[in-house]
Amino acid sequence: MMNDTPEMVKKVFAIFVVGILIVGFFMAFTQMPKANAVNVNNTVSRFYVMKDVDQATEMLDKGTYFNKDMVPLRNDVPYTPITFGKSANLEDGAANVVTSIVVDYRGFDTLGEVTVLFLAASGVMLVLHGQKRKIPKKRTEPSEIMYVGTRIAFAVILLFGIYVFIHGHLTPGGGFPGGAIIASGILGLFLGKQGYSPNKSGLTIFESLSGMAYVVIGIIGLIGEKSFLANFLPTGTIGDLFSAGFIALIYIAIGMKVGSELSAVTNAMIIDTEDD
Amino acid sequence: MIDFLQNWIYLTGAMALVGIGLYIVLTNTNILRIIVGLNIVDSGTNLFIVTIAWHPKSVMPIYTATNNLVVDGHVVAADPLPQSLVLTAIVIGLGTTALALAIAVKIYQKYGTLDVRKIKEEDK
Amino acid sequence: MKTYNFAALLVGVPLLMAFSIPLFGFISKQLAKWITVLTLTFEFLFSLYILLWHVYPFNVIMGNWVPPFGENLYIGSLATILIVVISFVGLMISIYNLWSAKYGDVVHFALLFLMFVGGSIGLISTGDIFNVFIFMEITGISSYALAAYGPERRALGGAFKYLVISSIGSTLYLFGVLLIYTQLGTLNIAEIAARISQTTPGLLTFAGILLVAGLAVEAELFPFNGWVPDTYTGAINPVSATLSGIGSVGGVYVLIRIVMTVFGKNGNFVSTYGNLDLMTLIAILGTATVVIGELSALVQTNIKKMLAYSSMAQMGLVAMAFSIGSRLGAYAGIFQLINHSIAKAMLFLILGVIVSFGGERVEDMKGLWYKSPFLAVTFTIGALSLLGLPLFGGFWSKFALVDASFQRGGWYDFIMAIVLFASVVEAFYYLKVVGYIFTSKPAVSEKIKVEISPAIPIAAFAILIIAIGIFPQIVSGISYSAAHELTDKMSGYVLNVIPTIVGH
Amino acid sequence: MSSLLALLLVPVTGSIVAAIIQRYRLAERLVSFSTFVVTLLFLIDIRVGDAFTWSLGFLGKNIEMGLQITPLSIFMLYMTIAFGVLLTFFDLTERSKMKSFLLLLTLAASNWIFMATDFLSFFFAWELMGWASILAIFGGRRTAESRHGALYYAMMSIGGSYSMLIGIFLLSNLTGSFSIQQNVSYLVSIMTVHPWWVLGIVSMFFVAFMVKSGIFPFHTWVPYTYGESPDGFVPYLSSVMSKYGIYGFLIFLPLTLSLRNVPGVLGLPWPNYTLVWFGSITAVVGSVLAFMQDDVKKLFAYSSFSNLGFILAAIALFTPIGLTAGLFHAFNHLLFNGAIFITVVAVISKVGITRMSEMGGLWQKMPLTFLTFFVGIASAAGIPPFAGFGSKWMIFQAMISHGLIFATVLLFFASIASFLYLMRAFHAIFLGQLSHKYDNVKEISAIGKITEVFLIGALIFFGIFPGFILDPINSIVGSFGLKPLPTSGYEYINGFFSSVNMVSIFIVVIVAFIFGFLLFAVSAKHKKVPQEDNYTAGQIPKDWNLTPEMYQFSYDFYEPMDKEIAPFLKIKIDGFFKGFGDSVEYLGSSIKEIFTGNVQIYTYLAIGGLVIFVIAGWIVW
Repeated sequence: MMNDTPEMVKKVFAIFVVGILIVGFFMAFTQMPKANAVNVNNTVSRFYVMKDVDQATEMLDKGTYFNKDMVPLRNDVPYTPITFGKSANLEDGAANVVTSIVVDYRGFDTLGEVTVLFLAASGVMLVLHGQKRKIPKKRTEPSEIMYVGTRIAFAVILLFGIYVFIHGHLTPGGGFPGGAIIASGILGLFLGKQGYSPNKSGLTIFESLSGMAYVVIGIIGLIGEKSFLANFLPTGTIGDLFSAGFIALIYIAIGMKVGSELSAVTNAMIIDTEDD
Repeated sequence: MIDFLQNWIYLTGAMALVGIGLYIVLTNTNILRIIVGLNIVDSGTNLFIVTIAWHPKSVMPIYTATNNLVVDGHVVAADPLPQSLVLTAIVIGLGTTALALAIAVKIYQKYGTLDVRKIKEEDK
Repeated sequence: MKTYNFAALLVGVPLLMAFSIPLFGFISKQLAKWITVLTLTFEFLFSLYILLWHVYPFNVIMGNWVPPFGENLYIGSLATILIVVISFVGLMISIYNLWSAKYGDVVHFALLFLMFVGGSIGLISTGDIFNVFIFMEITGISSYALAAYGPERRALGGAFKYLVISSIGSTLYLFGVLLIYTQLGTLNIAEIAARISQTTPGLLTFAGILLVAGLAVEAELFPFNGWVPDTYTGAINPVSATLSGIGSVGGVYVLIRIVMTVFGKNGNFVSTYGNLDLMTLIAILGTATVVIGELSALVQTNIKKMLAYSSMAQMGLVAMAFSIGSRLGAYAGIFQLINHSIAKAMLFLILGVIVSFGGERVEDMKGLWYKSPFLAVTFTIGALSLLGLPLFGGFWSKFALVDASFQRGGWYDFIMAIVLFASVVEAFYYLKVVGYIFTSKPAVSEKIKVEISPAIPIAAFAILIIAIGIFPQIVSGISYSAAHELTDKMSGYVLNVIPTIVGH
Repeated sequence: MSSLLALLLVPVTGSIVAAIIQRYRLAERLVSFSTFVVTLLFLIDIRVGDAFTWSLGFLGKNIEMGLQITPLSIFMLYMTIAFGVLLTFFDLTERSKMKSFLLLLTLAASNWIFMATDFLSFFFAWELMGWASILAIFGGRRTAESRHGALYYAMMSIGGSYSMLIGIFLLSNLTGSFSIQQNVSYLVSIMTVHPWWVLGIVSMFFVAFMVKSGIFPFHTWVPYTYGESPDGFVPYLSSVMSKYGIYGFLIFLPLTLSLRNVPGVLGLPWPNYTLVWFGSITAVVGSVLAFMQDDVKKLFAYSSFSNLGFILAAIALFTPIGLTAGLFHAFNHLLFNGAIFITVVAVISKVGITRMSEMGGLWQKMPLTFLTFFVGIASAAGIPPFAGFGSKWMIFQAMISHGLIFATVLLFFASIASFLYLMRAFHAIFLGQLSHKYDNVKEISAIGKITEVFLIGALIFFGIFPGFILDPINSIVGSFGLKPLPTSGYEYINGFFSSVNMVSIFIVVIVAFIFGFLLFAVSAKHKKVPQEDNYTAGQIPKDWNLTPEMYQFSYDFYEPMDKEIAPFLKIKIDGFFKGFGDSVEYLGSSIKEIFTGNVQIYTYLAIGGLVIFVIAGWIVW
C-alpha cells in the first residue's frame, strides 16, 4: 500500500496529519494558565522549594490542607524562611532544589531512571552480543599528541566529573551529568588509540555494584527510617558540602553507574561493519 | 506583552520540533533518519517541559548566597519539578536512542538494508 | 491511610537482583537464570501473602514523603490480584527460560526479563502519574531488547517497529501528563483523580486523548497496535508469552486506571468531563480491535501470528468490557484479563516447545496428539479457555461480559452482538488448530520429548485454567472488589491514598 | 437430594477415570459402560419433584442454581441414559473409535440440561455438551473431512449458543433472575402486551435449539458431521443429542397457551403455526435429500433430522394429541434410530467402508444384523406392528385435527420419501449379490447380538404395547396444564378421531406375514449366481468401461428421480452458510492488509488515529 504511494503525496499527507496535530496542541495551549507557564505557588513544587513538605503533611493530616471542594490551600501552609549557609537540619538539605526533588522528594523516579539507563545498556549488550571488533587493515593511528592529550585530558575530565556529582546538591549538575562527563573522557581514550578497549568486566562490576549500592541505600532507609529511599543521614546546614544527607551518596552511586554504563555502551557500539 | 510572547516562542519552537520529528518519522524510510526523527520529537518534548516550568521573571531554583527563591511568602523560582522530570525524560530518550541504534546496526547486518519498507518477513 | 512500607521490596528486590545479575553471570550463566527464578518466587510468595492474608489495600510511602507530596505505591485489590497473576506468569516463564533461553547473551536476557516483570509490577502498583511513565519505559526498553533477542533476524525488525511506535506513544503520554500538571500542579494520581473537575475542559479533553493514545500502544488497541503482529511473531516464544501475558496486562491496567480512576466520575457508570467521553473512546477502540484482530487472525497461516492477532483481539475485548463502566463490566474485564494472561502465555510456551521440533505453520500442528499428548491436551485447554467454554476459566469472564453489556443496554447490545460474532470467528480458527491437532496423522511421526523445565509451567497453567473454570471463586471474589475500586473512585481509590482530601 | 447430584458427579468421575486409562481400550469401555449403568441405577431412585438447590457467589450476587425433576425431564433422562447403557454395552466389543471420556462428559452435561432450573446452569451444561461433542467428533475419522464436519458443527453450535446467551441476558435483565420458571412466567405475562418482544427473545433461544436438532434452515451441518463422526458416537449424536433441541422447545412452547384466545391461523396461534411449518419443511427436506445419498451414514443423518421435523411439527401444535404424538415419536425415533445406526455401525466396522454401492448381499453374512436393520427401518417407515407406526399415525391425526392440510400433505410426502430411502439402504446394504471381497465378513460378536436382540424386542414390544410409554407421556402432558388423552389399556392408542388396538393389528400382520411366507415357500426356487454374472456372464472386457459399482444393482438407485429433483437441489441453504463464511474470510484477508509490516504505516495509523480523536475532541468541546 505505502510502497507504491508517490513521495509527494506521502509528504503532503504527512504535513497535513502533523499539522492538524500541532494545531490541536496550540488550541490546547491557549487554555493553559497565564503566560503559558505554571505558577509555582499553585503546584506542589512550592513545598519543595520552601522545604516545607513536613508542615504541609501536618496540615494534610489535620484535614486543613484541602478545602471542602478538594482544592488544596497551598498558600496557607506556614512557611519558615531559609537562609543560605545558616538554616540547618531542614527536612532536605540540598541547596539545589532540582536535586532535592530528583534524589529526595521523588527519589523513586530516579531509581527508575537509573534502571532505564541500565536496561538500555543491557539491551545494547544483548542485541550486539557476539559482535567482534575488527581493527581495519588500513590502520590510521592517531597522532602521538592525540594519544597523550586524551590521556591527560581523561584525568582532568574524570576529576571534573567527580566534582560535578559530588556537588550535585549545591550546584547545577549531579549524578547524570557527572557520569556523562566521565564517559566522555573515556570516549576520548577511544579516539586516542585505535583498538582501545576498556576493561569490560571491570565496567560491569562497577556498574552492578553502584546500582546495588543505590538500592541498598534505599533499603537502609526502609530499615532505619521505615520507608524506602528515606533519608537516614543528618541534613546539615544548607550550602555546606557535607549537607543534604544521602543525596551525595546516591549521586556518587549514580555518577559511577552512569559513567561506567555509558562507557560500556560506547564500547559495545564501536563495531566495524565496513568490508575492508 | 513581551513576557507573553517569550513563552509562546518557546512553545512554538517545541511544537515545531515535535512536528519536524514526526514528519521525519512519517516520510523517511531510512532507519537512522527515523531514529533521528524520534530524537527530535524527544527534544521538542523536553523543550516543552522546561518551557512550562519557566517564566521570564523567575529565578533559578538553587539556593545561593545571593539568590532568594522565596519573596513575601511567594516562590519566585522557576518550577523545579518539571526540571527534574526533564532530566528523567532526557535519560530515557538517551536509553531508547542507544537501544534503537544497536538494533539498527544489527538490522543492517542481518537484512543488508536500512530501508524500513524492506524489513519484513514472509510467513514461514 | 493504611501504610505498609515494607512492600517497597516488591519493586526493590527485583531491582537489586537485576543489578546483581551481571555479577552472578561471571560465576555461571545458568546461575543468572536461577536468580530470576528465585526473585520471582519471592515476588509471587510475597504477593500471595498480601492477597491471602488480606494485607491490601495499603500504601507504600517512598522516602517518608506522603502523597500527594511524595511518591507512593498504592496496592489495592486490583493491584494485588494483578501482581499475583503477573508474578505467577513471570515465575512460570522464568522456569521455562531455564530451558529455552540459550542463544547469545543469556545473562543480560535474564536480567531484562526480570526487570520486565519487576517493571510491570511497579507499573501496576505506582500511585504517581509520572512514575507510570518511568515504569512504562522500564518495561518498554526491556521488551524492545527482549523482542530483539533470538536467533532469527525477524526479531530485530519486530523490536524496531515496537520501539518506534512505543516511543511515540510514550511521548504523547508525557505531553498528556504535563498538560494535566499545568492545570493541577500535582502528579499524584489520587489527587488528580479527585480534582479532575477543577481543570479547563478543553485542555483536559486534549490531555485525555493524548493519554489514551499513548497508553493504547501498550494496551494493544487499534489503531495504535501495528507493532503487535510483527513483534510477537519475531520474538522467541517465551518473550511473546511475556509480552502477551504480562506486558499487555500492565498496559491495559494503566489505561483503565487513567480512564476510569483519573477521568472517571464517581458512581456506577463512568463518563468524563470535558464533554468527550473517554469511555466511549475506549469502547470504540476496543470493539474495533476485537473485530480487526479476530478477522485478521482468521486468515493467518502462521500460528504464532494467529496467536498475536488473537492476543490483540483479547485486549480489545478487555478494553470493551471496562468501557461498559459498570462494576460488573469492570469485573468481567479484570477476569478476562487474568484468563487471557494465563491462557495466552501458556499457548505461546507450548508453541515454543513445538517450534523447537518443527515449523510454526498451522499445518505443522498436524497430528500433535500423536507426537505429544501432553502438549495437545494443554493446547486444547488453552484454546477452549480463550473461547470461553465451560469448565475452563474463560467461560466465567465471557459470561460476565455478556451479562454486563446487556445490563448496560443501549448501544452495548449491538456492540456485544458484534463481539459475539467476532468470538464465533475466533472459535473457528482455534478449533481449526485443535482439529489439526487431533484429526491428522503427522507427516513425521517423531515423538516430541518435553523436558521438565518447560513441562512445569505448561502443566501449572493448564491446572490453573481448569481450577478457575471449576472454582471461579478463586478469582471472582477479589476481582469483584477490584471492580469496586475502579468504578467508585473516591472510596475505592482516592480516599485510601489521601484520606483527608475532602477537608473542612 | 444426593441422587440428583450423583447424576452429574458419577459421569464426571467416570469421565476422569476414562481419560486417565484411555490407553487401555477395553478398560476404558468398561468404565464407560459401568458409569452409564451406575447412573441408571441412581436414576431409578429419583422421583418427579425431587429438587436440589445451591447458590453460587458470582457476578457479585448470589445466583440460585438448582436441579429439579419434572415429568418431562425424567422421561428424557430415562431415554438418554438407557440408550447410553445400550450403546456402551454394544460398544464393548466394537471398533468404534469413540473417546469414552467425552461421551461421559456429554452424559453429565445432558443430565444437567434436563434437570437445570436456571439458565446459568442450563447454558453451562449446553456449552459443555457442545464442546465435548465437538472434540468427540474431531476424534472420529481423523481426516480432513472429519475436521471439516466437526468445524461446521462447531460453528453452527457456537453461533447457536451465543444466540441463546443473548436471549438469556435479554431475559434475565428484564426479570433480574436466571430461573427458567420465573423467566418463562414473566414472558407469559407480557406475551399479549409485547408479542414482538417475546418473539424476539424466544427466537434467540430457538436458533440454538434448531441448530442442535438440525431443524430447517439450520440442518446443513447434519450430514457433514454425522458422516464424519466416530462410528460409535453417531448413534448417540443422532438419537440422543438431537433431543436436546426438542427439550428446549418444550421449555418455551407453554408460552403459546396464553395465545389460545388470540385469533391465529386455523385455530392455532401463529408461533405454533410457524413452527409446524418449520417442522414439516424439515421433514420433507430431510427425506428428499436422504434418498439421494450413497453414503450410509449421511443417508441416515438426513433421515434423522427428517424425523426431528416430524417431532417438531407435532409438539409445535401443543395440543394434547400433538404433544403426545411428538413425544411418542421422539421415543420411537430414539429406538429405531438406535437400531438402524447400531446395525450400520456394525456393518461399517466389518466391511470398513460407508459407500452403500460397494456393499450388497450382506444378509447372508450377518443375518441377525440384517433382521435388526429390517425391524429398524420398518419402524422408521411406520409399518405396524413395530414402534413408529403408532406415533406417525398420531402425528397425522393431530395435524388433520387442526385442518393443517398442506402441512400434512408435506409430512405424507416426507413419509413416502422415507420409504424410498429406507428401501434403498435396505437393498444396497443387505440384499442383492455378495461381493467376493466380503466373503470373510463375519456376524458381530455375542455382545452385539445381545444388543440387537434387545432392540428388536423393544421395537416390537413398544409397537404392540404403546401404553407403557404413553403413560409417562400423559403425565408430561398433564404437567403442561393440558388434558391428557384418555387411556384404555396398554395395547391401545387413542387418536383424535379413533383409537387403534395394536394387538389386533399385530395379529393381522402376523397372519399376513405367514400368508406371504407360504407364498414364498411354494413359489419357484431361485438360483444363486456370483456377482459378475449379472451383466457380463463372468467376463470383464476392458473396453466396456465397467466400474465395480456397476455390478451393484443399487448404484444410482433412484437415478430417474434424482434427475427430476436435481433442479430444486440447486437452491442450497448450505451454500448460504458457506458463502457467508467465505465472505468473512475475504473480509479478514482484506483487513489483514492493514498490518503490512512497514513501521511507517503503523506510525501513520497511530498518528492518524490520534488526529481523528483530536478532531472529534474539537467537535464536542
